Formats: sequence, structure tokens, C-alpha cells
Amino acid sequence: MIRVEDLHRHFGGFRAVDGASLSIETGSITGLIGPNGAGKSTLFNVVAGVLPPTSGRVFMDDEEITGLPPHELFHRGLLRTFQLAHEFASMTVRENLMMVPGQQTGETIWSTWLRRGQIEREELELRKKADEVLEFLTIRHLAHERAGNLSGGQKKLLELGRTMMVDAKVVFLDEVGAGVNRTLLGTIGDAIVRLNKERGYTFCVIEHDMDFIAKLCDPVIVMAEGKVLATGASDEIMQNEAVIEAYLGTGLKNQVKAGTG
Amino acid sequence: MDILNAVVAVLNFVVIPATAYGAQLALGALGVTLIYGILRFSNFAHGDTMAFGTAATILATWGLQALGVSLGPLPTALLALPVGIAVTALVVLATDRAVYRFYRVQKAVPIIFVMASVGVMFLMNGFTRLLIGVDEHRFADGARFIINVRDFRDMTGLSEGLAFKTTQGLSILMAIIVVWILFWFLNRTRSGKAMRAFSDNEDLALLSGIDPEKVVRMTWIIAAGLATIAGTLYGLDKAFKPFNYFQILLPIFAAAIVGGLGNPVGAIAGGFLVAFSEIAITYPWRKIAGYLFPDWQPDGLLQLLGTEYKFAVSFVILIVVLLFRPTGLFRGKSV
Amino acid sequence: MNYLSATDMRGGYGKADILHGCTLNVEKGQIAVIVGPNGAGKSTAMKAVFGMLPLREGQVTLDGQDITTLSPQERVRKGMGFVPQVNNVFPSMSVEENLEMGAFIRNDDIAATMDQVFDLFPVLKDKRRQAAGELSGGQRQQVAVGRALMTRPQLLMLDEPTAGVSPIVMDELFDRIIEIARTGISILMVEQNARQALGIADIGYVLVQGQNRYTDTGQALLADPEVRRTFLGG
Amino acid sequence: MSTNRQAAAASRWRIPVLFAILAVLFILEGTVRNGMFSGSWNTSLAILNMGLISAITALGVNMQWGYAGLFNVGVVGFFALGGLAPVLISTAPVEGAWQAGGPRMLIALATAVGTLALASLLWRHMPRGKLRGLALTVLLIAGFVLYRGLFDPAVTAIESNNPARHGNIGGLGLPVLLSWLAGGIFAAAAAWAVGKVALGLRSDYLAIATLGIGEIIIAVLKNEDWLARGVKNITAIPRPVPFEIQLQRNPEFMEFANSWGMAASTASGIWVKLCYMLLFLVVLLLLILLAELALKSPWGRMMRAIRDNETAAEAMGKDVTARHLQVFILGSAVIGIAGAMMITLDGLMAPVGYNPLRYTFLIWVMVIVGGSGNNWGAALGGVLIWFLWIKAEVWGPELIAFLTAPLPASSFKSGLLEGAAHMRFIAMGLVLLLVLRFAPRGLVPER
Amino acid sequence: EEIKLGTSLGFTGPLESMAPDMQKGAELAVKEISDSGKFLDGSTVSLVQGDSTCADAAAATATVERLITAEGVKGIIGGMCSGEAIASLENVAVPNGIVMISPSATSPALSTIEDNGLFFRTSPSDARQGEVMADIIMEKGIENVAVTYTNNDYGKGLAESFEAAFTEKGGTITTNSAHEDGKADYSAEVAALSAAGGDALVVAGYVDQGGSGVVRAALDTGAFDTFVFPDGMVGQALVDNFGEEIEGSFGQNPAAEGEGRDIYVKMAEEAGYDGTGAFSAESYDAAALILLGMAAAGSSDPAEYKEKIMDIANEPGEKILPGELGKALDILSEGGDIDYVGATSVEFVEPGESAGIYREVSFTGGEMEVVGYR
Ligand SMILES: Nc1ncnc2c1ncn2[C@@H]1O[C@H](COP(=O)(O)OP(=O)(O)OP(=O)(O)O)[C@@H](O)[C@H]1O
Ligand SMILES: Nc1ncnc2c1ncn2[C@@H]1O[C@H](COP(=O)(O)OP(=O)(O)OP(=O)(O)O)[C@@H](O)[C@H]1O
Ligand SMILES: CC(C)C[C@H](N)C(=O)O
Ligand SMILES: [Mg+2]
Ligand SMILES: [Mg+2]
Repeated sequence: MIRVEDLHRHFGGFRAVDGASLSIETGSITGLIGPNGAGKSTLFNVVAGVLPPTSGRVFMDDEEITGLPPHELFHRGLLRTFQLAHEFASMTVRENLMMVPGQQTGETIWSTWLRRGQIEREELELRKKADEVLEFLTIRHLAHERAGNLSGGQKKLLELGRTMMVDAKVVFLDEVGAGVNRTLLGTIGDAIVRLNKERGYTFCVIEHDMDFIAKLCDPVIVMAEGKVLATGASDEIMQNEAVIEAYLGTGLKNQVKAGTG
Repeated sequence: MDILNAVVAVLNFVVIPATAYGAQLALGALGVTLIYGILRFSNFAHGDTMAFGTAATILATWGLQALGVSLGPLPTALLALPVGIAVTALVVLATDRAVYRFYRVQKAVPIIFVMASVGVMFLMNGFTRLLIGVDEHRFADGARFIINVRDFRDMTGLSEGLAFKTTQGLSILMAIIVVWILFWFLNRTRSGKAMRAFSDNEDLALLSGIDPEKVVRMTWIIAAGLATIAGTLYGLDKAFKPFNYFQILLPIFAAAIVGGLGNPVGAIAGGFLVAFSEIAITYPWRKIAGYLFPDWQPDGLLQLLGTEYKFAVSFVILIVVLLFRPTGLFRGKSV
Repeated sequence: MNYLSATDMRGGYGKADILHGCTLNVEKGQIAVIVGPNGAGKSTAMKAVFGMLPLREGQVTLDGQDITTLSPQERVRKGMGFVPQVNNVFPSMSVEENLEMGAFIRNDDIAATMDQVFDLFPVLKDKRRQAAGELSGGQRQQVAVGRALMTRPQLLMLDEPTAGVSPIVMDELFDRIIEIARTGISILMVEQNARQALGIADIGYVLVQGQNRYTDTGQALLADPEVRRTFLGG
Repeated sequence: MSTNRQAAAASRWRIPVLFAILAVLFILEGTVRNGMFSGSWNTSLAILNMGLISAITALGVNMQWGYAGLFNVGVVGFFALGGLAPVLISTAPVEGAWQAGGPRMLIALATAVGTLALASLLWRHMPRGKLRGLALTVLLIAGFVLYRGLFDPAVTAIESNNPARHGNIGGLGLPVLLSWLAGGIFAAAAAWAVGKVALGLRSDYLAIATLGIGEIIIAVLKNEDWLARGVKNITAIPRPVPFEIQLQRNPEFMEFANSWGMAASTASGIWVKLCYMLLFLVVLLLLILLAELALKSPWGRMMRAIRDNETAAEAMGKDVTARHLQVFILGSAVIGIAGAMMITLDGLMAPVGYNPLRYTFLIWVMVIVGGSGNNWGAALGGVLIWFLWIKAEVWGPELIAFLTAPLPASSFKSGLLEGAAHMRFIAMGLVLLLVLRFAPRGLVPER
Repeated sequence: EEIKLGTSLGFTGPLESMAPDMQKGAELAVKEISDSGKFLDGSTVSLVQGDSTCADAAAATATVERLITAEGVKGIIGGMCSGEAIASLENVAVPNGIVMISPSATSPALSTIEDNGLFFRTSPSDARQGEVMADIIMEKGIENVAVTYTNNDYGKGLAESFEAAFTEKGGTITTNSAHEDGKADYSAEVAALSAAGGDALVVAGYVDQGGSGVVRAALDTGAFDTFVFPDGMVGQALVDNFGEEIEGSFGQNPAAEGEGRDIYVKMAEEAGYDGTGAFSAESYDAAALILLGMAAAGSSDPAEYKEKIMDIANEPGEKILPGELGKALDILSEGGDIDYVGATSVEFVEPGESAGIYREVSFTGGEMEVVGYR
């Protein structure tokens, strides 16, 4: 689905992404992990067209998409969420969702004057869909709230909700879990699996919660210092010495304690 | 000899005036950029603050002159400057208390501050005129020139003259001193750092124990100082006329923005960029060509564009700069 | 006697209340952890404790002193430190300056504390001259915590300090928090990483819709199947 | 939630109430005569007409700022460009001007446009590198020389055609109402060019770019005499309504005026102004209708999303650049229409009058005071602020006379009274600050 | 009866410092007539002030609209600047049939405007001044000048008429370029002018605007030391600003020979303002002409008194100087004829504008000296 070839992205002299090559198979839920500052978000931003690469190429279904603007990638079915939530603050939660689908009739200005009926009908559809998504994310009661007033976690949910409004091919999730309640995160995980199974979405997930990664992702790609450090099934990765040293650490003691406690 | 003449002509008509004007713009732009950087809005009242500050300084100067005080070759206004700054600072602080604080508490969006500053601009504009009238005032006393054209010609025997006015020298010198102090203050002192922190993240500054009102007060006082100094230097060099201080707002904003809003180095670079592009681009090279190639007698003035387009030219340059550096020469902020 | 005691807090952003009589207590040297679903009012409660939200009812005392009416910066001077959930760094200032700002109210030598912070978060030492706004999400989080530590507070309040930090750093952070608590500093933190957090907590609060739902020791909460299922993700 | 509904209910009445208050102001101005109001319908309607034009301008700015967050501080430029339309479209052709240099001028302009188009093609299709830069420079220089070679003689020819009276290329003699549309198109075309170049800039940086472009447009209007006589002004621009003098000579109208018990001049003045008012109202309401339809639909939602967060909107598949360009062009077109309308109303094109304080900042004040993002708000702000701006001329001195009344006669007092004209600014400033104080999000907030 | 006149002058805007002295001039004439008690059976006259802003045609139109339709003035002294004057004349004064006498709008366009005989001006069209200035310069033996003008219809019109006249007489204009008023800095303009060269610099600008700025910068850089000043520049302010620095410069402004002006200046001094201010005397005359016209027609109806204005301004009749308005009223009420001379030696030519007598001045020893009239 997505192939990244020898990608570089430098900031001044600093090499945030330093020759990363990886591929995300169609239909997979690929995990992307790595220490803070490994270049994961930067990689995402390059793939999603937010940042131009310093060098290297990105392919989607064997078509080169390097440097395409984000809105074009969206129409090709590539969606992403942001690590720091990017909600439309002055709009209501529901509007945040309703604005997502492309090719809405009412988005061309002429039709807003000439094709009112059609727009009405589409809007009804959209509203229904948005409410379903809100229901799922347990924030239906906030439909009329300004998105800027949401709590940190709720904003992350909204981020995720937007990707559920359209039929995507591949979805990049940048730490959807950070700040989200673990019970809800479980539900989100289930939803990801369902979207993957039922609708055939491909996912690429950045996450620091190893439980979540382990439950969901296969394969898992580990990045460190801008390069790919290892790739493999999650249990393999968890045992990988280099990964443990760079990322997981040996001190899983808290987690163990909690797990048995 | 002719080469020297050419050099002197360029110095006299381009370099010196542009440098002095650039210094005046830079000082004005520093005030704008400071307010933008810390209080996060474009202060349209800055031009009229400059006018007010200058008016206050002029009144004080007259007072001093009436007492027979003088600074010898330097303008008496320099002595009056602290008075002007103090008065302006008080007025500006009162304005903040009466106008801007309300919106700060409300956490209003920047455009509301901008509009409020337009209101303040109208008020200041009116008050300055009530205070000192609409007429032009010259208040530069002391020696007018460091070197004047005639002396220079006599001294060097060149046919081109060179003039360097006391006020031009003062403008440049003051700009350097003020900028140096400001930098030292912002980057080295606790208060300065607190101001920068506040400008970055107001809430977090609060959590770090910084008193926001103190920061705001400090900012206004410095801005008032910068405005008064810039206005007075400009008034000394040209003449004081309240109407002109609204007009000068335009190049000042251009300077602050092209340099990168919120960035003091940018404000200075911007000031000089604007001044030089205004003056240098429309300079006709015929005279210079005449010195350098005495056989060549061009018909036209060898001018890229007429002076009526000097603003256009300098704005085109600004736009081009911004196209390559979208947040200004020195990476400014944008709200 | 509780070091911090916030009792029966009521308040919100607009007309509607978010907090409906929420109570939080922390003793000297203890770690208190707040968990709860998204939007429960955890961050709001933290802000209320820190005086960033007007309270309609309730009282906050620190070390027996009533501080309900103090402004946030006065509370800082009383020895409280806070890391908010979002917007918790000075983006255009360098990492080092961010830390310096944390020590704004201190008049003594801060070099030693800064070294401690760099020991805790070694990346920051490499990036000390870089603007905090250019850091990765997790690095920013580390700067944020570091900034609060620079205050050397008596009460440290952390709103989801581990959101987005990698496991290795998270473990470090938790270890360090325990250490800090041992020196007699009280910790009040919100965590979604509830299992690790409750694991080190002396006392845990489960907040739902602005009210205390469960209050117990961390271990006891972890052991409660109902709590685990509904709030801690099984 | 309940508070939301209350707010919604309050705002439903807000707009009609505010407009009613505004109407009362104008009625008072038309009927009551005292220190505050003039009691003349002619004055009242004259203010209203210019107010309607301001409202349309404010509507245009509101589209750019309120919908999309584009900070256009070059309003005066687009407004002036619109004003060019009545001159070029509706004034009578100038004898001899076209023969003197018309075709040459067109060829010159075509050369310039062609060069730029070629340059942009070159830039896009040649590989990066020194060669591209070199080719581009050569092309631009050659194009410029060619253009000046064609342009300068054409200008000289046109400008020397009876310079005291004309010296300009003249108009097409078409109906003046058509020129309103043309004004919109002129401004839109300029906005397209400007937008292509500058819309990549953010907030205040865009502001300075547009400010500059506004200044450039004005400079061109002032200095290119062949276009519209530059600072020498064009007068006697055709009107879409009858002349007062004509009416005064028309016996039927005189009878009609008499039946209302009005003097001929008063009645004819009112009549003409009412005609203008109707025309302006039609345009304004039509524009508001279109704008409201667009705003209250997915298009408007998309615009708000873009304004709130460009990065996210882009990631959600919205072509931010294209949308910005679109709304920039639309807004500018509306400003241009207003510009053409004003020149028609004035019957005079005087580029010296286009100063940014009046045509950019005052318009901004209107938008913000009215309530940015809200079409009705912008229109309301436009009419209201214009009313105050004009009345401040009278109210300012009244205010100072009132304030100084208790003072004993002294040079200080007479100094103050002398400066009374400047109270116009003080009064304006006070009004602005008061409105912002009591309605910080504008009189009619966005939602 | 209480008769009202209006002034429409730029109290705010780019010429705000010129307007007050003009207003005072008009006030002086109004007061003189009103206090005489001999005007239209003891009618009193009052003056309503209006702000034309000089630059904003829309605001000026609104102001005049108010003056006419709300205040009910019977005549207007104004507008001040040509553009704004034309707008308010065409849009308000003509439709309402009100007489406008402008003291200062000098654009040639106003000579040919369709005004139904309602518009007059006490200053001459700039078309004439160009010629006069060219003569003066030629007579000084200067054949090479640079010209800078303020970029409006006045400046440009004057510069063009001067260029035509001067080249006709065999002179050379090295450059004829504009400067914008109210700009922060004029170095660029002066650099260009200096590069073009010339034996003198003609400054067709305003003394309290860009004109002074250009002169200042030209003096400072030594670009020019001889200047030629037309009407917008000639004034006490020039002497105050530059004193001996402009030694040897010269100029002209519309003002006629005779005691009229001196009397007016003295009267102004007594009234506590500067009567030498630009167009102040013209304003006095404008107001006086309107009122004397009314007296001659025996009516304050503009449609009637507009016919009388040419008569009273020109011969035959007894010459009337400033301060003699009472006497004029006496003569008129006896059915006699007057020839109003006033402060500026008013002599109207068709279509109702000052014929244009100019006074030539030169600057020596820091003083302005009148050297002749032409
Ligand atoms: N605009 C920038 N300028 C300079 N350096 C940058 C910039 N953006 C990112 N970096 C640097 O690039 C590196 C990679 O950042 P990135 O955000 O990709 O990390 P990440 O893998 O997503 O980490 P995290 O898990 O903490 O989110 C970091 O060290 C960061 O400091
Ligand atoms: N600035 C605000 N204005 C209005 N309502 C707000 C604001 N901030 C938060 N809220 C509302 O208050 C409620 C509680 O928010 P809070 O941020 O305290 O939740 P939280 O428990 O911290 O959640 P999370 O775990 O997601 O961070 C939420 O429903 C949210 O919508
Ligand atoms: C006040 C005057 C100097 C005006 C000038 N004569 C003009 O016609 O615009
Ligand atoms: Mg990241
Ligand atoms: Mg929270």
C-alpha cells in the first residue's frame, strides 16, 4: 500500500528522518514505535505531504506520491490524525465531523445558490453518519459543544472520529491513545480491527502503549534516530535486544507490578 | 577624482540619508515588534504614540529653552527626552489600564486588540493635536551639521559635496545604543526573559510565577520609550507635524513585518531594508555614469523607476522577500 | 493533617458546572493519582486546585493555610508547581530557557537542579539550545515536567505527564516521581496510564462527571474488578 | 445546553432590533433638528447612501476575514480599481485617444501579460538550476524592454491628446450600471493575480503584502494619466438616475413636489437619493442573500474549518490554497462593485482621495464592530460606522463645547475650542472603544 | 432675517494647518458685515463651519449636503481642494442651486465645469500661474530648472502648464516629477532631482506638506540652493522654516498690488491671527463677495444674487478695500455701483474666477520681499 524509500528529512543540520525505508502492506495494521524524537511524526508528516522530504520517495499503490499536497492524498484515500489535536476550535463537534467528506455538493459555491434540495438531502445523511460516529466515541452528548472546549482526551477522540467519516484506504494514526482512557482505548482498538476487517482499511499506528501495539499490530516497525531499527511481529520485537535497549527499557517493573497487583 | 566624486554623490544622496532614515524606522519598528511579540497584536496607535511622545518632548524642550538650558552643539531635546518618555509612559499605561486590560482578561482574539488600538489611535491623534496644534514645529537647536556640503567641498576640493547632519548622526548612534540595551535586557535579564516567556505562553508564564501585569506594564513602558525616542529623532531630523506620524506608520509596519514580527533583529534589518529600497531603487544613475564614463551622454536619467513609484518599489521588494521567507527575514511570529 | 486539601469543589468554565463537589487530598510526601474517563473533569479539578478556575463553592488549603482566593502566581510562591496537559512549554524559547523560567521565583543557584533534570531526561541536555517548539511530542513533555521540577515545589501537580513519552522514559519518570515523593514532596497527578500510576500511588481517586466515584489506596483500586473494567481498560 | 438555546433566542431578536435602532437614527437625522441631528432628509439619505456602499465594502472584507481569516489590508486598492470601471466603461469615448495609441497600448499590455505567463510556464517546466534562473532573467528583461518599447510611445501619444481636458484613453460609453459589474470583475482579476502570488503568506505578513498592493494600485491610478487622467481627475461620470436639475425643470415633478409641500431643490434631492438608495439596497440585499446561502451551507462550514485550522483542513482533503483564492477573489469583487458604485454616486474619480485610513481601516472598523463572520453584522457595522463618522464632525465640537462650558474663558479654553475639529477623531475613537467594550465580539457576533 | 453661510474647508486631513486661517478670514468678513447692521434691512449673518477633509470627496459631499439641506446656508465658502470642491459642487451645490465661492481650488478643470453660474473662485486658475512663473524665471536668466510637484490636480496641473510655458519660451526642464504629500522621507525625490540637475528647483507643493520636506532635504544635501516657489509655498511659514537658507530664491502667488492686502493683514493681526496665511485673504474676499452680492440683489436667494457677483467684483464702481464693507453696503443700498477690490485685488474674468494678478517675491536676508506685480 505505502512504500517509503530511503527517506530523509533534515532540519538545518539535524537529521530527524535519516534514510528510512519501510513498507506498509495492504490490509495490515502496522505499528510504528520508537523512542521520543525517533522521527516517527516527521515521517508521517512527510508521507502525508505536510513536510517536503529532503530526499527520498514515497509510493502509494506503486504510484509515486512524494510531495503531493495533503488534500490530494486525502482524495486518494490517505487519512491521518495529528499527535497534538488539530480540532476546528470554533465549530461544533458535529460540524467537525460533517466537514470531512470530500465532494460534497454544497462545497462548490454555485451549488449553494442553485441546488439547495440536493444539499439538504446530503446534509441529513452526513448528520446521521456523524451522530453514529459520536455515539461510538461516547461523546454524542457533546455534538453541539464547541470543539475548542473539549477535554484533551475528547479532542483525541474527535481526531479519530474524523477518519471514520469517509471510506479511507489507509489511515495514519499518530498516538491516538495518548491521553485516552484505557477502557475507551480498548474499544477504539476493537474499532480499528473492525474497520480493518470489514472495510479493508490499512492502518499505520504510532503508539507508546505497548499493550495496545501488541494486541493490534502486525507487523511492528521500530524507528530510532531517524532510521528503521527493526521490523517484525510484535512478540519478536518485544524480545529484540536493540529495541529493548533503545525503547522499551528493562524496567517494565511498574507494568508487571500493576499487572499482578 | 571622478570616481571619488561618484562615491561621494552616492554617499550623500543615498547612503547617509537612507541610513539615518533606516535608523528612525528601525526604532519605530522595534516598538511595534515588541508589542506584537509580547502582547500579540499590531498596535496601530504606535504612530500616534510617537507623535504624542514627541509633542511632550517638544513642550519640555521649550520649557528648558525658556530656562536658558542648552546642550551646546547637541539639540536640547535630548535633555527633554526623559520627560517626554515619562509622560508618554504614563499615558500609555493609563491607556492599557482603561482599554487593553479588559480584553486581556477576556482573552479576546488579536483582531479585537488591533481594532481597540485603532480607537486609541484616533484618540491619541486628537489629543496630540489639542495639545500642540496641527502646525509644523522645528525644535532642533544646536549645530545643524557635523559636516556640511560647502565645508566638505572646500576641504577636499571635490565638486560633489557631502553633508552629514547632527540629527542623522544622532539617529544612527541612538539606534545602536537603544538596540544594544534592548537586546541585553531581553536576553540577559530576568525581566526580559519573563517578557519573552509571557509572549510565548501566557498561561504557563503564570504557572511559573511570573506576574503578567508586571510584564505588560514593563512592555508598555519600553514601548513608550522606544516610541518617544523614535518620534523625537525623526522630528529633529525632519520636522514635527502630527499628520506625518500617521503616515510613517506604514513604512514602520512594513519594516517590522518584513523583518519578522516579534523579532527585534528583524525590526532593525527591516527598517534598513525599507529605507534603502525606497531611496536606492529610484536613484537615477546619470550623474554617476557621467563621472565614471565621461564620454557617455545618456538621454534619460538612468532611473529604474520614477520616484512616484518609490513606495511601490519598496513594497514589491518586501513582497518578494516574504515570498521566499514567509515569516520575514528573521523568522517572526504569526498569530 | 493533609498537606493539600481541596474540599467539595464546584465550578466550571461558563454557566454550567463541570465539578460537582469534588474533593482531593494529598498528604506530605504522598503520591495521589486521579483517574477517570475523558471529560470527567480531571484537568478541570487540577486547574481549580491551582486557582486557574473560579470556584463557586469549596475550599482549597495548603499546609493548613486557606489559599482559595490566591492567584496562580501567588500559589507558585507558596510552593506549588503544575504541569498542564496541553500548551505546557514556551515554544520559541530554548529548552534551557524553559527550565530557567521554571526557576523564575527562585533566587538561589539553579545549576544543580538543572543538572538533575538533565540527568533525568538526557535528551534534553543534547537539545538544550533548541527551541522547545521544535521538539517531538515526547520531548516536549519531558521539558514540561522538567520545568515544573525546576521550581522545587512542595506540591507537584502533573496533568498526564506520561502522555506520549516512550516506555523507557515513562519508567524513568515514575521512578523519579517516587524518589521525589520520598524527599517529602507531595505529588498530585492525573494519569490515563492508570495501571502504572496507581501502582505507585498512595491514594487514588476515580473521578466521574466531576464527582469522586471511588477513593482508595492505589493497590486497592487496582484490585477492584469493577474499577478495572470500567476505567482501567480491563 | 440551555444557555446555548437562550443565547440563540437572544440573537434571533438582536439583528432586527439593531437594524431598527439604526433606522431610528436615520429617521431622527431626517426629522429632528437639534445639536445632534440635522433634521434634513437630504442629509440623512446622503449619509445612508454612502453607508450602504460602505456596507457592501464591509461585506466584501467580511467574506475574506470573517469567513476565511484572510487579512486584507489593501481594501483601498481593490475599491479604487472598482472605481476605475465607471470611467473606462461608461464615460464618453475621448475623441482621437483611441486612434492615437489604443491598439498599441493593448499590444503592449498583451506583451506584458504574455511575458509573465511565459515566465511562469518556464519556471514550472524547466528543471531547477542555474539555467532556469538565467533563462527566466533573460526572458523577463527582454519582455520588459519590449513592453516599455511599445508602452511608452503609446502613453505619450494618448496623453498628449488634448491634455488639458482629456489626455486619457476614454470610456466605452456603455450604461453605468454595467460598470458596477465591471468594477467587480476588475477587482476580481487583480485579486486573482495578487492571490496567486501572496496568499501563501500568513496573517500579518499577508497584511503587509496586501497593504503594499493597495498602495501600488493607487500609485498606478495616480500616475498613469492615460488610464483615467491620474490626479487630474475625471469628472461628469454618467449617472443611472436623473439629475436634480432635470427634475426641477420637469413640471410634473414640480407639481408632485408641491403636493408634498416641498421646495423644488429639496424634493429633487430627495428623489434622486431615493433612486440611488433603491439601487444600492437591491445590490446589497442580493449580495447578502448570496452570501448567506453560501455561508449557511457546507461551503461556509468548510471555510470556517479552514479559518480555524488550515493544516487540519488540508489533511481533511480541503484544497486550502484554492479556497483562499476563491474567497479572496469573491470578496475583492464585492469590494470592487462597491468602489464602482461610489464613483457613480460621486460622479468623480479622484485618486488622491483614496487614502488607507478612510477606505481600509474604517472599513475594518465596520466589519469588526458589526461582528466579523456575520453578513448582517458587517452590513450593520458599515452603515452605523459611516453614520457616526459623518456625525462625528458635528458631535465632536458639540462635545467639546459641552465639556468646556463650565470653564472660565481663557486661552486654554479657546485653544480647545479651536481644536474642536479634531474632536472628530476623538469622538470616533471613543465610539469605537465603547462599542468594542460593550460588544467585544461585535454587535452581531458570529453565532 | 438671520442668514447663514457655510464654509467647507479641510480642517482635518493633509491641509489641516491651512484651514483655520482661512476660516478666520471668512469669519472676519462675515462679522464686519453682520455688525454693520446695514445688511439687508438689518439681517444678521452667521457662519457654519464644515470639514471637507480636503482629500475625501465623499466626506466633503456629505458635509456640504448637511450645510445646505440641514443648516440651510445660502452660500458656501469652499471647497478647499480642487477634487473635493468639484465633487461637492456637482453633487450638492448645483442640484440645490447654492452659490459656492472657493478661495483656493485652482484646478483648470473648474474653469470649464458646468455650474449653472453658481461657482466662483477668488484665486486664479493654475493655467495662468504657469505662464507667470515661466516669465519670472526666464527674466532671471535661468534656463534650466528641475520641477517637483505635489501629486494632486493642483500640483500636476501647475507643473504641466509651467512646463508648456517654459519650454515654449526656450527653457529646459531637466525633470518634472511628483512627490507625495505627508510622506516620512523625501531623500529619494531629492536624490533624483539632484541627479537630473538644473540651476533652480521649482517646488509646486504645499508649504506645510511635502513641499517643505523636499526643500529641507535639498538644502541639507546641497542638491539645490535656488528655489522657485509658486502659491502653495509662498507664506510666512516658508520664511519661518528656512530663513536665510533660501537666500536668492524667489516666487509668486496670486495677490494684487495695493493697500488691500496690507490692510487685511493688519486687520487679521488685530483679530489675532495670521493674515498672510495661504488663501486666508482669498477666503475673506469670498465671504465678502457672497454677502455683497446679496446686498446688491437685495435678496439672499442664490438664484438672484449669483447674477450680481460679477458686477460687484469688477468695474465700474467705487473701489472697496477690506474693512470698507460697511461703506460698500451703503453704496449698494443707494443703488450705486461698487468695484470690490478686497484683500486680493479681486478682478473676475469669465466664467467667474480671479483674473490672476500675481505678486513676485524674493527671499533676501531671511525676509520675504515683494518685488513687483504682474
Ligand atoms: N521543526 C523542527 N525543527 C528542528 N528540529 C525538529 C523539528 N521538528 C522535529 N524536530 C526534531 O526531529 C526529531 C524527530 O521528531 P519527531 O516529532 O518526528 O519524533 P517522534 O518520533 O514523533 O517522537 P515522539 O514519540 O516523541 O512524538 C526530534 O528530535 C525533534 O527535535
Ligand atoms: N475551556 C473550556 N470551556 C468549556 N468547557 C470546557 C473547557 N475545557 C473543558 N471543558 C469541558 O469540561 C469537561 C471536563 O474537561 P476536563 O478537561 O477537565 O476533562 P478531563 O477529565 O481532563 O479529560 P481528559 O482525560 O480527556 O483530559 C469536558 O466535558 C469539556 O468539554
Ligand atoms: C489649498 C490649496 C493649496 C489647494 C489647491 N490650490 C488645489 O486646488 O487643490
Ligand atoms: Mg511524534
Ligand atoms: Mg485532561
